[in-house]
Amino acid sequence: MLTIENLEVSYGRAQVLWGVSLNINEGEIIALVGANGAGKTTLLKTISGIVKQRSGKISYDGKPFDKLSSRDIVKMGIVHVPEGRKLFPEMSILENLMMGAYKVPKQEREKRLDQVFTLFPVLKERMKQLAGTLSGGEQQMVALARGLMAGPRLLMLDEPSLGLAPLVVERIFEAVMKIHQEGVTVLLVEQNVHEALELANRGYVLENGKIVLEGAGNELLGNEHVRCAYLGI
Amino acid sequence: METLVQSLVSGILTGSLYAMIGVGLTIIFGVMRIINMAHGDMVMLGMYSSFWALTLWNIDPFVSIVFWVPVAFLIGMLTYRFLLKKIVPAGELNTLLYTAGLSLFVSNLALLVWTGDYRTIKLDYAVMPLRPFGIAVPIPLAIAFGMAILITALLYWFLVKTDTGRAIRATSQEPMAAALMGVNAAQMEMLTFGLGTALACGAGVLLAPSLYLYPTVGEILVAKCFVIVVLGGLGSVQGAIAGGLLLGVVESLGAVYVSVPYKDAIGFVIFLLVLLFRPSGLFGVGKS
Amino acid sequence: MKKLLVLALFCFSVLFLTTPAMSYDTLKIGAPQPMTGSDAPFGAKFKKAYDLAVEEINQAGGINGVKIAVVIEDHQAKNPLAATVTEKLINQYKVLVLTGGRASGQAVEIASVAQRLKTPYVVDHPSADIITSKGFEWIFRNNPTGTIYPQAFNKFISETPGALPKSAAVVYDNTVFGKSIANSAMAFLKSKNVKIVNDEAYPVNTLDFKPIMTKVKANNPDYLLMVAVSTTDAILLTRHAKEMGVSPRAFVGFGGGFGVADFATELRKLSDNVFSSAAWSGNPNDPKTKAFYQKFEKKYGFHPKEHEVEGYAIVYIIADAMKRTKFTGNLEKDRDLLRQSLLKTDMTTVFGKVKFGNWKGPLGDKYTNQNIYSPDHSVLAQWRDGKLLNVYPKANAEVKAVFPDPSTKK
Amino acid sequence: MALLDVEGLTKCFGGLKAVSNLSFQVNEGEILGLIGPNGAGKTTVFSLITGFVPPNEGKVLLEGKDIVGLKPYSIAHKGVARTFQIVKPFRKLTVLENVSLAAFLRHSARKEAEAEARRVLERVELIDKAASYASDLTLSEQKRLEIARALATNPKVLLLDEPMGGLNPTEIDHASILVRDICKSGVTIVWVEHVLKAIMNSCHRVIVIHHGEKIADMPPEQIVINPVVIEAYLGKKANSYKKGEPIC
Amino acid sequence: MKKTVLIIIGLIVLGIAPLVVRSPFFVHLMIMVLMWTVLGASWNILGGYAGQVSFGHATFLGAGAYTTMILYLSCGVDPWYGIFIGGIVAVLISLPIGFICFRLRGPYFSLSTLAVAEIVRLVALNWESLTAGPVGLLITTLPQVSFFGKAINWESKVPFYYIIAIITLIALIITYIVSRTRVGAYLLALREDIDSAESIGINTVKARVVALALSAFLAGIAGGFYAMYLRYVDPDAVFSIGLSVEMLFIAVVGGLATVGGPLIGAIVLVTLGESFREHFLSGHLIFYGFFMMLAIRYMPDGVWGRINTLFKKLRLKKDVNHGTA
Repeated sequence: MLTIENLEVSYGRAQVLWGVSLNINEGEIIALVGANGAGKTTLLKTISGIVKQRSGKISYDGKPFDKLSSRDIVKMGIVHVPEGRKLFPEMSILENLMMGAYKVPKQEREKRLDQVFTLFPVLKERMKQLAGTLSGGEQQMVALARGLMAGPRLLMLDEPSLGLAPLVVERIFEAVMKIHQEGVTVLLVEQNVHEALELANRGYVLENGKIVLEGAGNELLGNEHVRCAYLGI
Repeated sequence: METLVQSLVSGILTGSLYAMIGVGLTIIFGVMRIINMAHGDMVMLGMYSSFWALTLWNIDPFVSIVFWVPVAFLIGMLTYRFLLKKIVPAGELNTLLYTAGLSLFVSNLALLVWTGDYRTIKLDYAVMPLRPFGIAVPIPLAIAFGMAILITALLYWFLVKTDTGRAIRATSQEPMAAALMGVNAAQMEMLTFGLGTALACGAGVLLAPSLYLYPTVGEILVAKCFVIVVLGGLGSVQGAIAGGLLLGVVESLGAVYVSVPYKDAIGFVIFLLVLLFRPSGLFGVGKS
Repeated sequence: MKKLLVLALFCFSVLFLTTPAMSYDTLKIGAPQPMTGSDAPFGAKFKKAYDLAVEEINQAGGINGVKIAVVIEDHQAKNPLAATVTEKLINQYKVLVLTGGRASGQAVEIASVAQRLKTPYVVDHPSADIITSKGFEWIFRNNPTGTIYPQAFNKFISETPGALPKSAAVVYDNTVFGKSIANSAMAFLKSKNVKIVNDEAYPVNTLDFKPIMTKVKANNPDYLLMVAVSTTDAILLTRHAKEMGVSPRAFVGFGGGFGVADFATELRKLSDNVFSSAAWSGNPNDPKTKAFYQKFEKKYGFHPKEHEVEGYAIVYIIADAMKRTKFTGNLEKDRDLLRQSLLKTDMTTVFGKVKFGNWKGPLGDKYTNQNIYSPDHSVLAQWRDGKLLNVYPKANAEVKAVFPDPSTKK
Repeated sequence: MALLDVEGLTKCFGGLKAVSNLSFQVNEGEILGLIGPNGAGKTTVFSLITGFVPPNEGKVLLEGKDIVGLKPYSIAHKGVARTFQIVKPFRKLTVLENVSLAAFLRHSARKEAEAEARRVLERVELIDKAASYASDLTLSEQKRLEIARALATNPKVLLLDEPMGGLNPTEIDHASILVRDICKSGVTIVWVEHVLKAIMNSCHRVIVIHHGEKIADMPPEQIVINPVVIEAYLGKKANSYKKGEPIC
Repeated sequence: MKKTVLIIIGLIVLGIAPLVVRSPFFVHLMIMVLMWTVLGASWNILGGYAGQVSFGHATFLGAGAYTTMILYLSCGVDPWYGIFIGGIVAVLISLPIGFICFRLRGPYFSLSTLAVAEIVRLVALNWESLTAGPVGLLITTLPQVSFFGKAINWESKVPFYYIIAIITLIALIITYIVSRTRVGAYLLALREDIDSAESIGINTVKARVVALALSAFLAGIAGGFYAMYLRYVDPDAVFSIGLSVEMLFIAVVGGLATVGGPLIGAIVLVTLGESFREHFLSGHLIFYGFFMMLAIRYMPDGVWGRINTLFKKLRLKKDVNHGTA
């Protein structure tokens, strides 16, 4: 579904990604793990068109899309839920969700909203509340829901568990599983390596801007290198 | 008592127009982080548009506003596209200085073209004010008040209810996320600058029959604008509306009960106090 | 970068090249005026008036055969620039004499420079008392000072039975002009034991007088005195006073704004019965004035007002002094000779009689070379159906004053 | 007596406890590693020690004297220097100017300050770039500039906030050597890092914080087999999953 | 080496200029250029070096001008002490202003200086017992001062020229010292990044106050000179926002945070002003506005900064050529 070949990205003079290649098949959950500053967020930003690559090729369903703007990329169904949630704090939950469906034709929005509300019933109850007043876990739910409103085929989640209590993290991952069961392909960037890899079909390990390892989730979990990358011996 | 009510009424009437100007400035700041020193000159252009429509084509200002607002909207978008777009990323201080230059340019161009003559607008139906309950309400200001409320309400509706309006607010609150939702930030910025300019010009058109106009009138107005938006919290639309009304009332009451010569100083003192002790504005949600 | 250097060089060369050579082919009068900035319309008015007078004088043979010319320099209503252009006129253009200035701040600066550089400066319009009350012997003034403006009004209330106000509200702009007039009027009223219920100085460019008038209304004054340096302030003051329902026995305006045609065309019936106590109010029946009005309207297509009259008159006053001067060709000497001639001026212009002398003003200022007839020029007039008619002093009266104001009967 | 003694440090942002009752000691001459997952509060600890953020509770003793409440600049005077995770060079100044500025703290004459700056630049191998603008450096060079600037204040304690973030492995090795070298020259170092490999190879002792609390304080070789640490890093099920198996 | 020669030549030119240029008008223009240079330099210390863009610098000029005037008129204090005291009063006034405005950063600081300046102007306009209000203060004669036994002729421009030339030199030297020493370096650090500056031991509050005080002192002295040279001050002339904007314009066009920038800016402002006025009569302010926009868009370092970079490039080129040859 999504293929990345030899991607190189730099901010000014500092190169962040060095020849990254990966591919995602329809219906998979892919975990992308790696230490802070390894380039995970940059990779997502490049896919969603916020950052332009210096070289390399990204193609979606076999079609290259390096010339496309982030608007068209959203329209094609690649949706990026950013790190730190980045909700619109002075808008209500409903408005946040409507923003998620910005590129979706009006007639389809109601249907989407219903779907999202069945997945997160709690949001329906509080849809008039300002997003800035929600707790961290609730905000993450809204962020996920907002992402879903765009009708993604590929949902990219950047650190959805960041700064959340363990119990809440579990609920978030449950939600991710549910979303996946609805038929959405998921690219998950996580620090919470264990949960992420357990959930994932496959995983990639990114280190200093390079993919150093890839494999099935369980396989990676047992891999010594993963521990090395994280505990650094 | 009558004096108090009278000054409140005058204050609110003028304040509604201040609010309209302030809303324009505040949305521009919210989306682009531009402190637009040329905003007052947009009001000035609006006043002249109003004047010329009446003088040359005999169109009443309260009619001509219908086409001046869209024209101003277009001009605003073009200004953004050709003059400001490249300078916005250079940071708040550079844009501040740049728009100060723009202001100098526009007001002096107006001086050259229209001369510095003070002009006033004569409306046949507006010689004497209405006097409900013994309170004087000047007709042009009353009409302007109504239209300002209508336009501000329309804008509010636009920002809250439409996709594009939401996108503008989203961009001002969280530009990165808005881009991820598929919002074209550059387009929103252009649109916002257009809207801000249209509001300023519109307010100018409405103000013209009540005040007099000359090319550097913007200098006085822009200072008031800053007081208004800082009172309300930079970037907040509701805040600017409240700030505008508040400034109108404070000026009116201040002139009556405190001191005429220091009338303008009162506004500035409040401005400083708010900046120091409640930088998010009196009505701001309070992002730290 | 190169372009910039070239530009800079160009600027310098322009400065040096345009230095005019001294000659008496023409007798030059320098006039610093605001030609740009918000005061620019006034500069334009004076320029037209000067041009007309110069044209007439030159057609009539000039000054003993030598043509005169007025050299205008723009001071943008900025004081340091006023000093700069005065220096330029005196040192570069080698003018014999100066006039103009427009606003008091710049005029003081011009006077200060002229006094130092020993060049006569004949003031045509600026009214700050300070200009002729500092003992500057090189400075002359034809027009009245600010404190003289209320003279006709003062006479009217003290001489007409029952006209003395019980109380008065005074609203004036916070400039030299407004302040001088208001202080002078208030000093006189206080001397007559009239209570001043409002003493309100408003900042120039006040866009909204309604709050002030609300305050005034609460005190219910017997007279409302308004001072405005600009026409628009005069119009807005009157409009807002009437809108707010201030109802004194008389509305009295001071300053040029209350005496121009725009005042009536803008205010229509709101202007009715408003008094204008002005430094000068042309008598349209005077043949000289009439001729000037016609000539001016023919040339420029609009009716001249106070400023044009002042500008036109001043050129004639200077020309008269020049005619009486035997120039030697030595600039410094000639300037002093011209000053001597100006001291002996005794003539009548469209503005009225003029003779410079040293005397004491209404607030005790010691004037030097101030037109001794200026208090006589002061006229009280009243608006009737869009026309401004003289009502006081009786000698100049065209009609009888309508008083108290019928529109505000309580 | 420990050189730097942190006692019961607590800081709340809104309702969230970013640092909670944290105590640790830094001994003279050691390299102390400070690790923990994202958002654990490591940078906040640095900001609390250096006075950028006031703590709600707790003490920071430098050579026995409490420095809580002092402004950042006077803490710098007392000999605590820090670097920033997101580099903050003076962009429009040259590298030499950047470092001389810091050297002015101990040398009032420009010449001396510049000489000192050159010495420091020599040490961090940036001397070739002395005349370049800071904004023209690569990330790795900017990180080194950050260290150089802190070093030029001639500190007793140097707080390094992720000096390796975004560097490639060769650069990391290089930087590790530099850090050890600085330590050898007599500067005590507290080091926040995500690249654990570097920490493990260089630190004498490592403190792990999670949700603002200290969960471990031990030598690096013990850290990597500590179940609490592994849980914090790899997720809570990691231990049960791989129980009994050695790592690496 | 070359620099010293250039500076000496500059000083000689500055010294003999009024003797060579006979026209008093040109001497007057040079005086104006130098006065604006001091004002630009004053603004530059705070706005250029320390990066605190002020819209209210006229406050300090006005304070200096009024102090000198009032001291002379009511206490008979010799203006040449008055000018100095004017500078000190400006510093005293700057302290509470700094206390208020320095709590704010970036554009908020700028807006607050604008507000403070307006308040000060209104106070000066209405505090009649002190300032004579809108009427303003005028002096007609300056006191007798002898210089090496000879009475100075105040009606000539030359003594004023030398006074302002000395003040300008002081301003430029202060700027130079600021740019070369710890203080200046600290100000630059402040402009670039306040956190970093604090972290390397810079007391940023103190540094900003020092910058403001220096800046106010220079503006105050220039104000004192203004009062004595032009002999008339009124609130709208010396406290106007327009004046503050002109100072800013000089510094921005000349080059922020450069020693010579304000001189270039002042030359540009005064000569462009003069020639535009001559050739276009009206509308030259349009060019100012336009020039300001161009400067910020294309020459953010100003004319002087641009020249500097060009020279640097040239030198680099030379070095490169030298290296390969």
